[in-house]
Amino acid sequence: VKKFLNNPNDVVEEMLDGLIAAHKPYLQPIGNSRRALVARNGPRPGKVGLVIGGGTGHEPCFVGYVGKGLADAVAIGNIFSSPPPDPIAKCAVAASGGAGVLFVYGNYAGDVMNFEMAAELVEEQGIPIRTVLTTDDIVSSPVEDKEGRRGVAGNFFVFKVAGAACDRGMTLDECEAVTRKANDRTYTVGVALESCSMPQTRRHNFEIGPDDMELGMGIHGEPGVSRERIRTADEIVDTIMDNIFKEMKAEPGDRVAVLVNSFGATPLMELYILFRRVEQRLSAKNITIEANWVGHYCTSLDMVGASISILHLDRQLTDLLHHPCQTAILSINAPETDGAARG
Amino acid sequence: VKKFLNNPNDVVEEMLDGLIAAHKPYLQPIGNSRRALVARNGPRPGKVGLVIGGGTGHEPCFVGYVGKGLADAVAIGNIFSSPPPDPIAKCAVAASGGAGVLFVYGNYAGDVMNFEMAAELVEEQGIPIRTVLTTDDIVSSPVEDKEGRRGVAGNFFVFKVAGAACDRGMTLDECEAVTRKANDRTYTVGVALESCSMPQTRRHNFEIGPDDMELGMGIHGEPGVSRERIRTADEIVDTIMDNIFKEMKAEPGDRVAVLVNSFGATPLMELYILFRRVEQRLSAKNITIEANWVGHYCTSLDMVGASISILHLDRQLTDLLHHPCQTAILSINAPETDGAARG
Amino acid sequence: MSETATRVLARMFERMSEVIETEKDHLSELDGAIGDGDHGITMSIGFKAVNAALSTLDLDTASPSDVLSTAASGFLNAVGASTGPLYATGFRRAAQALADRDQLDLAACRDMLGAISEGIRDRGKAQRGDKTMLDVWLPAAEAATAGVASNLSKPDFWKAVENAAENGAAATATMIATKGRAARLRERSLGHADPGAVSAAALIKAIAGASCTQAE
Amino acid sequence: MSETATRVLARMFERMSEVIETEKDHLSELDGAIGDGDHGITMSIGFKAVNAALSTLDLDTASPSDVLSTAASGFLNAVGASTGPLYATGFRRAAQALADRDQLDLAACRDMLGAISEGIRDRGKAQRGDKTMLDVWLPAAEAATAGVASNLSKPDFWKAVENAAENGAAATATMIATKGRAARLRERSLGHADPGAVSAAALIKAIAGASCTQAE
Ligand SMILES: Nc1ncnc2c1ncn2[C@@H]1O[C@H](COP(=O)(O)OP(=O)(O)O)[C@@H](O)[C@H]1O
Ligand SMILES: Nc1ncnc2c1ncn2[C@@H]1O[C@H](COP(=O)(O)OP(=O)(O)O)[C@@H](O)[C@H]1O
Ligand SMILES: [Mg+2]
Ligand SMILES: [Mg+2]
Ligand SMILES: [Mg+2]
Ligand SMILES: [Mg+2]
Repeated sequence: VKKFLNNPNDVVEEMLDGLIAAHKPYLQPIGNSRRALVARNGPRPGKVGLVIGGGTGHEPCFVGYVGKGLADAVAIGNIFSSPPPDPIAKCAVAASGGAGVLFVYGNYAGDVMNFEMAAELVEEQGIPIRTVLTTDDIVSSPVEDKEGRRGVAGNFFVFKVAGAACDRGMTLDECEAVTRKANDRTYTVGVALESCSMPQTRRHNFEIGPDDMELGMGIHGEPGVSRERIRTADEIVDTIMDNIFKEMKAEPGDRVAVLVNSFGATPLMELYILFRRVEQRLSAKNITIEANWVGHYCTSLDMVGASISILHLDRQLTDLLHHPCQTAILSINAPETDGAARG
Repeated sequence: VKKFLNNPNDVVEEMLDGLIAAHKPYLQPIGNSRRALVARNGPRPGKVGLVIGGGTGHEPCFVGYVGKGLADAVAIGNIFSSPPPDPIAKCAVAASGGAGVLFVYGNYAGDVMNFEMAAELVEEQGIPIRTVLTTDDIVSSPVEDKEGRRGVAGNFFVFKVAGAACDRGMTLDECEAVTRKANDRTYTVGVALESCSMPQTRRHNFEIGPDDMELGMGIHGEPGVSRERIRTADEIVDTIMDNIFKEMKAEPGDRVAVLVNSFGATPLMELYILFRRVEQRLSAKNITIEANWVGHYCTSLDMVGASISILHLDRQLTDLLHHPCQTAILSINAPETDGAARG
Repeated sequence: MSETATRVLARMFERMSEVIETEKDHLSELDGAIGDGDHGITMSIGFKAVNAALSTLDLDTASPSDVLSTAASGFLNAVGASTGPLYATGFRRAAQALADRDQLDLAACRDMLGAISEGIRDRGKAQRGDKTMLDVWLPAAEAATAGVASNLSKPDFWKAVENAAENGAAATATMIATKGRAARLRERSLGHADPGAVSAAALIKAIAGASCTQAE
Repeated sequence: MSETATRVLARMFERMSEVIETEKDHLSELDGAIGDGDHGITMSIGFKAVNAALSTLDLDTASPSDVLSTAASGFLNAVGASTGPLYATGFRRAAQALADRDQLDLAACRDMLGAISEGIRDRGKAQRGDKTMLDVWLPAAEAATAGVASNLSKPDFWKAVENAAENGAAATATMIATKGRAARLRERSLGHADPGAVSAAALIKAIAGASCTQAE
């Protein structure tokens, strides 16, 4: 697998050079740590701070979601690796406005251990920390073990709601509660056609046969839940939506937000074909799409594949979804922007 | 090559289903033609209309650039094929506000013939048409044959400037002149690591050897200008920037806009590594980056590769670059937005 | 009773579509080497659309000219691309050339081939040797003119036209493209036959076939 | 003169880094099959960082405990991931266990192995049979305890510890993962050895090697 690379061991540092330069209007390093970035217009006194983070290789996750109205700081790990406690703790301190700090990140053993260690360090400094683990990958564990599920692209919705709640000046308790609700009502299923390859190995992490696809694929190139024969786009979406409908208790007239996300190498043309069917399936149930995003929002290096995430809205979530935000990747109802770079 | 597809022959129609549904807030079909879309807040009396268009397979080009402050209408062809005259003519009529219509599209034999036939049809109806062909691919022809060059991802800047000029209420003459200037000052070079594959064939259009890359790659999967051994990211950017510096007469203190664009399958991580070096090369010459975009802006299906475009700004171009716009893909200084979908 | 010229032309377009279906993958492959890989797909969509449009014509009342102008719009509206304007202009010019004619004799065929090639030339502003479909249509039209002048029999006439077309297509492999996408490849286009030229030769073969099997 | 315990431990970490470099690709491949393919890379970054941190220590004045706690922070800050907190906690616990000790006799080694495995267990909350590195560290620590109790010679002691580690690593192939990324694969993780267990066995081999070649 060919890639644009210099020394593969420098890939994260070099990416951060480029990214920090490109997104200067939105974020800046905390002190001299490039693994902990803070929003330029994020933290402010009295506001709950929102800290997100995780490994790299998911761009624009997580850095793309840092800015006014969204996350206040992001901790950045190596490729597919949780950041260590130190940058997470730096983020928490930088994000703190005296009203506590909310951690939102995907439910992975590594992230949990590192964020917990960071939380211990920061709480010793008198900053209260709450944590919401994202667990939107509904095929990664049966419903009885909902808390054991992975967090994948549906992160996007959970971050958005959390960021809006914090920006509205809600209390730490309220922020935690509504973020937890957003996570509970977010449903994602992913499908990979080809696995990704790490810059260091430039080989596929594992092989998916020429006529096969991997259902329930994780966003770290880890194998999915089942290997199946590849089917048509409509059949794939039907499988995904059937899985989602099994859990989402949506009534006719309900509203949802939709994210059709590329895992990296799948182009927009195919995402639109998937979205077409998602829209058909929802409207057949008389469910309205309040807002949608189609593109590259949470990737796995150069993986070929896509995921579909649905956020089942209620009045409060709808309201928070439309709350203004302005980051390198996401700009919603942004009242004033600087007009410069967006990535 | 595996893809999310139903019947490959329906791929454009199905994509349009998805795309029109996803981007409802920004655009709508003209009459019952889905190959001619008009911006919801675009055309208005007294304003020069801006019509863009081309083949599909370049998503988010060209539909992503239709909306308030940018293009008024877009004509959509088959994959890598110019649209026929009929939808182009429909776009021109829909975009017309009585002040004339500007066509801006890439310099390809097919597009030229179809847009010219459309222009003839529409001029018969008393709508004056001016045309600016984009020719930013500087390696596609020597400088003596500048007009013979292809238009590639640098389209992005030319569209942006043209859309702003039209939205400012400039005359058809003025709009044409400044758009031409933007094109003259836009420089793009692309590099492909792997060729793309059509939905109908699902084979690479041609093979690039395992240790090779294609310099000067076109955005239709057509071969580039030379086959070379693959080099490091920095060396590749250096080759590209050296080519650009040869033509761009920038002085220390000048300002530019930068676009680092994925051809489809190359992920953001690698684009940031490329951007890092672009920024280094520019700042070594004391050239300031006024604004930058890093992502998927003009693709070639699932091609692995990237292009770098530089717009050499002057006062007028800087001003027009920052003029507000609001489309499915690009939102700059947008004063009011509807908060719904962006793609 | 002799088959009407209108029906011969309609059958001709059917044959053209058939031969394109057969050659489709090969044409896309040729276009992949020096173009954007869609030529077979574009031609296939185009000629299917032509036949769809023709199927709505009443062949009992339509003139030969009607067939050609219907084909022109059908092709153009379905494909755009480079080939759309080129063939649409060619077929439209042929419709004009056959206006008032209801016989498809060899002189009419000569005029039709001449009109198509002129239409393509005028629209695309290419010349012989530019490595395009014109390197097939021009020599084919010339062979038709020569064939009528020297009173060739129908089979010999078409043999000469087909030969000229095939030689023209083969010759494109030795040319450096100066028009169309392949022009940017410069010397790298050498050694590859031009896809538009190869499809043109196939179309001419289909035209010859349809005309030769004309019931008289 | 006998090599100080501090120097033995520093050399032990050098050896650990070496063995990880050798096994790096293999470990990533194992992780590719049931995890995210980065285990070799993570361990390599981690142990290089440990040795970089240790190179700033003055080994003449540092205690064995200092070596272990320096290794803990160096590892953690460089990698994060799952292994960062696990090994950092293990090494930190070992640093506590070796506080006030300046001899690395077999009892000290037993305590070190025991502390590492308890640290990993406490941090990761996994149990034996969960198909993790713990399936190597726990039996290795037990073998060390048994070895000291039955007064094994140094070579026999380390042979027993290494064997326990290797058997533990091999046994993970027959387990269904319930912790870490592989847990989501459920039955599909069967037949694949756990990468963290395989690297743990390699690390224990390096520890044994460093300890056995200790000059006395
Ligand atoms: N100006 C022109 N005049 C005549 N033929 C041309 C011209 N430009 C291109 N062609 C023909 O068109 C063919 C390519 O057709 P096609 O692949 O269908 O269109 P596109 O280039 O738009 O993808 C070329 O092989 C060449 O024969
Ligand atoms: N809770 C846990 N307790 C003990 N070991 C664990 C636990 N979770 C994961 N591991 C170990 O970590 C290894 C994976 O390490 P690595 O690939 O470096 O981290 P990551 O899973 O973050 O990519 C697994 O093979 C397993 O042995
Ligand atoms: Mg990992
Ligand atoms: Mg084409
Ligand atoms: Mg073509
Ligand atoms: Mg791993």
